[in-house]
Amino acid sequence: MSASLEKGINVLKEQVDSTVAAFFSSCVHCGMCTDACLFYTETGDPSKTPILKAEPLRRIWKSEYTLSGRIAKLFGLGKKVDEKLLTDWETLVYDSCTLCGRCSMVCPVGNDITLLIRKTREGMAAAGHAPEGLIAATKRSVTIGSPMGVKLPALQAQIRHVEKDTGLTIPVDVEGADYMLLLSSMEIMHFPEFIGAVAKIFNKAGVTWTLSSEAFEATNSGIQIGVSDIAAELVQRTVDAAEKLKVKTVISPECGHAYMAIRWDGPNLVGKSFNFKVRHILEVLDELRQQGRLKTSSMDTQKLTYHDPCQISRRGGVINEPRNLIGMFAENFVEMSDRGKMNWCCGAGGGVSSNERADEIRLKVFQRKKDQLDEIKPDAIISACSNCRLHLEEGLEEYGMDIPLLSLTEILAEHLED
Amino acid sequence: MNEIDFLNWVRGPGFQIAVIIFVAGIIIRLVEILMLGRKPNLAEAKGSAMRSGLRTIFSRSIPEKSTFKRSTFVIVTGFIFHIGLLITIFFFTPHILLFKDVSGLSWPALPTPIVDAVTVVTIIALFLVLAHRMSNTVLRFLTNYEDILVWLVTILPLITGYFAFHRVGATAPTLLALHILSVELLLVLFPFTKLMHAFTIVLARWYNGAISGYRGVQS
Amino acid sequence: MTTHSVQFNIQIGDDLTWNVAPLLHEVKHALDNLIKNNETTIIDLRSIPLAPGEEDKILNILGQGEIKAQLYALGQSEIIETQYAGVWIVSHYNDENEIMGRFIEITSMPDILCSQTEDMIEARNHLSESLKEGQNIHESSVEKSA
Amino acid sequence: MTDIPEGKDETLGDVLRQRGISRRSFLKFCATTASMMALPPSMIPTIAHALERAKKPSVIWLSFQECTGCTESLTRAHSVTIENLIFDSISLDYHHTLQAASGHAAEEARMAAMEENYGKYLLVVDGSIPLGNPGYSTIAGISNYDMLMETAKGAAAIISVGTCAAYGGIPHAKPNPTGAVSVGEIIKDKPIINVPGCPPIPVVITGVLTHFLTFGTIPELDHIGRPKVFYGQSIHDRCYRRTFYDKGQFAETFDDEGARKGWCLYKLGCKGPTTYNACATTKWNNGTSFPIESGHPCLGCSEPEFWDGGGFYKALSMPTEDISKTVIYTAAGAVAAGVAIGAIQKGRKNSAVASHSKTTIDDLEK
Repeated sequence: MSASLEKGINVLKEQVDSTVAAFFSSCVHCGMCTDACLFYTETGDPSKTPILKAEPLRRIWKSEYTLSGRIAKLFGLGKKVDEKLLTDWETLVYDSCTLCGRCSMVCPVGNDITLLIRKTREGMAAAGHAPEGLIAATKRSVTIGSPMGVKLPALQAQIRHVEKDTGLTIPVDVEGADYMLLLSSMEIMHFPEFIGAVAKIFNKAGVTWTLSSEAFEATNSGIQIGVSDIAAELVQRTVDAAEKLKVKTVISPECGHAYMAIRWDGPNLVGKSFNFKVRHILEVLDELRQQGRLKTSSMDTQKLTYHDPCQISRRGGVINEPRNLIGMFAENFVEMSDRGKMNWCCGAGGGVSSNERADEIRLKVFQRKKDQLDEIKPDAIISACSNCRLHLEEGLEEYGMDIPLLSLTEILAEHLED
Repeated sequence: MNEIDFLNWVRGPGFQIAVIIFVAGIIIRLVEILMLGRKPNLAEAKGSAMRSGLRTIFSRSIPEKSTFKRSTFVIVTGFIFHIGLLITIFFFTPHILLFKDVSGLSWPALPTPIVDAVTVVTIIALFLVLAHRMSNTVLRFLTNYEDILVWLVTILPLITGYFAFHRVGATAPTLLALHILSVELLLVLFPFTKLMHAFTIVLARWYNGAISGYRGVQS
Repeated sequence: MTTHSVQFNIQIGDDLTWNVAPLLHEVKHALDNLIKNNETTIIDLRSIPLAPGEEDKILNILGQGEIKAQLYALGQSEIIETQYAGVWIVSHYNDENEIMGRFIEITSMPDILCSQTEDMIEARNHLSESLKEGQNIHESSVEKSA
Repeated sequence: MTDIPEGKDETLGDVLRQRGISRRSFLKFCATTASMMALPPSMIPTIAHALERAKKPSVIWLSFQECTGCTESLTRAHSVTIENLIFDSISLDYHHTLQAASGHAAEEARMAAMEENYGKYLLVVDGSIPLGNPGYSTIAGISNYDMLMETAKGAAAIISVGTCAAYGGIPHAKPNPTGAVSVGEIIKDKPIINVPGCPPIPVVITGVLTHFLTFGTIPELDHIGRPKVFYGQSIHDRCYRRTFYDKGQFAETFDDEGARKGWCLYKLGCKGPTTYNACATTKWNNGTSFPIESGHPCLGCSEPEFWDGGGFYKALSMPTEDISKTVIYTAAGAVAAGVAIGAIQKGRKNSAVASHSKTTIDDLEK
């Protein structure tokens, strides 16, 4: 059944639960979420108000799940969800929101606005109102196995390079390993050093790990576009591979929404709890650190700061781990003014980077990050999400700033004692 | 209908009707929300949803520093008028008598001059809130008729109460009756407008805190 | 210190005196006005909300001066000059000795003390009639003067 | 009293002088009258001047559904008082309770007075008029309604004495079995002065008559027909316990410390804040005290419907109905209704979930 308004409306109806109802019932139009959204702070456009982005879902909730809305509907009153609304809202929901979750942290009545927008995307996508770029990426994810079209041979080629560079073996399809590492296409294509860094660290720590040739892709376009059916299909691939290899823990790589997809949404998408654990690479590394299995030998004297990827810190719960790890090698670590759970998004998360239509605004709102960086003027920026990393690099270039971007895993590997 | 008839009506049937709509409306809406239910979270928890949910119910009242800096006016005026409403509604002797009559519970009142002063401050704060709403681009964009209506029915009991206490502008029974009527208007509209946040805020904050807390983040 | 035969209200306490001082100030201003412009002021004590005991307080403060006159007309009336010359307390009672009205008059002489023209005319007529008839002239000496 | 053979054109001044009342007494009377009517003392000479020349009016007093409390209030004093003087000076041509005549003679007196003073007499009414059934209250076989209509026709003005005549009073209280109404609800084409109170303060009744005599007009009235001079301010505004209200010091019971200290009686149901009358300043029993001064909350007897105000001991801020019961029943009903509505809505969601058609990559475009 192809996308249609009816289908979208039905999906929106499916999205409403007690949280949605409680959130919409509580909004007082105070505007504080607006001040918390970089798409407003950097554009000054009030239509970017986070809670308004969930308007299609709100109308469905109001007309279907409230007595007053139901009565209004009987009299032909109340606002309807129609093609025009969805067309008007498409750019708000997909181009002007990275699902960063900052609004959900400031809302005085406690609305998880991000959740509402995320659910709105489900209806938008089902109604055929998803952006071209995201549709294409999703199609590649399902058909090829990766949003960027990376196939196994490409990975194998990169593995060979890494093995050559590091002299270490990259285990693939090793049954019974403790850890199964997922990778994002971006890491495979742009930052293959990451694979080498993990290999080096795990080797030092004596960890058994593996990649899966059947499910190496960590990213999940289904989450970004907002189609749970597809997201579930993609998660299922990882679950199957993990079960097949009988690993204890699946590791999400340095990618924000990949972590969200497999760690927090995954079991709920496939409808059952995993019989393996899911951890972010930073959680695994911090655990090794706690166990004393990681030792650094050199210190970094540069002025370093850490950019919290939204889905990993605020929406994911990995906030202290990166700081613990950075403490192992950084002498001159400075925090940005808003950090941890209150960080500002780079501007490219939530599928925005896959959506060419949003290129302009994504670079415009980068101004927020730039201002934050101008305050502390770091020598280098550490992050733990390759999407953030790519966009930060692009943004810094756009604004004529020359600050290198570092992967936390990679820089940690560099400082490990030999 | 003379003014005492009017007063007797608002104290009697009028109040009863308002309370029925208020109580029924609030309960139906809360049951309506809760019965929609929520799927259990199948992901392995990193923190306690319960503890975080409970904490957020309270902690969300205190804005985090950078948020305070960004939304200072909204937060300060919001605090003033909410606390003002709390004091004027719950700590004025005649109101406590009303609650005692309905619930049997009673608590000490604040001295009348203090409540009087708080009323003025609250009214001023509400006017500032409206002025800000009208002048700020974001808020003007966000504002709909309901927002104005809710503002009006919130400030009316304060203004009528102030006039009734100071007995200016009309005869005392009329002023008192208008005050009670304005409260009844508030009660009647309560379940069907954003005023409902006074009750659903507990749910919303709980859910937000629980969702975050489950992932190990205190929201 | 109290004035005699004045009915006092029950003294409850003296923490309610929010009208006493302003009233005394008013008396002072009235006295100024009497001296400068020869204008009389009458203050009706009933028109001012006073707590039990406050009226007594006012009367006590004003005290009793040199003159105390009693009037018998429709019950008793009592006209007292307070210790402040020109400030008079005029109290009217009915014949059950219940207070009917009490005034502070700031004047050189309360009107009600003066003989009234109508009464004087009546008195003269009455006297001349008595003289004409010639009766009782010898028994009683002339008691009323014109 | 029914027999006034001559002197219809006499002035009040003449009457007083005939009775040997000195000019000084008259001045005293005027001073206390001014005070009573809350007029400034500077008005005393004006009052004296006007009263001296005032013509004796004819007054007809009709009593309908009443308890005679108003007449009692007026005639309570058994010695010569200034009020009595005023009453002696007017010609009370007909008063059911006070007149010596009875039966036909009484009715004849009424008819005679009406005829003689047509268009000039004052009609005083106490008691309400039953409209439910004319037989509920009759005098000499004439229903109250008919008698009122007949007598009102030639009246210069009507004074409704007491809350019954002014606003329906106790007989009008729910469920109003006799269909009692006030004079004002029946008579629309005559000036009506309401002197409510249960009973009204006697000096207020005489004050109104005095005003009529002094100025030849009816006094300025408030929006419910009461003379402003007496009913212009509320009990609360003139109450000596007001400071306690303002400070928030209340007697909680009739025998607690607050009650002994004379604190505000608001919590004990005082209706002073919404009651307009002169009790707090004029006081009762020739200025002795008034209810609040003797420790009892004001009942609000000079206001319409005071008996239906939810109980004399219920504070004004309390609802008059049993709200706690309302809340319990409503809550129980609402939970049931909420569950039913919630179930319907949950069903709507379940059917949306059931009709979910899986979205595949081929479905992303229209």
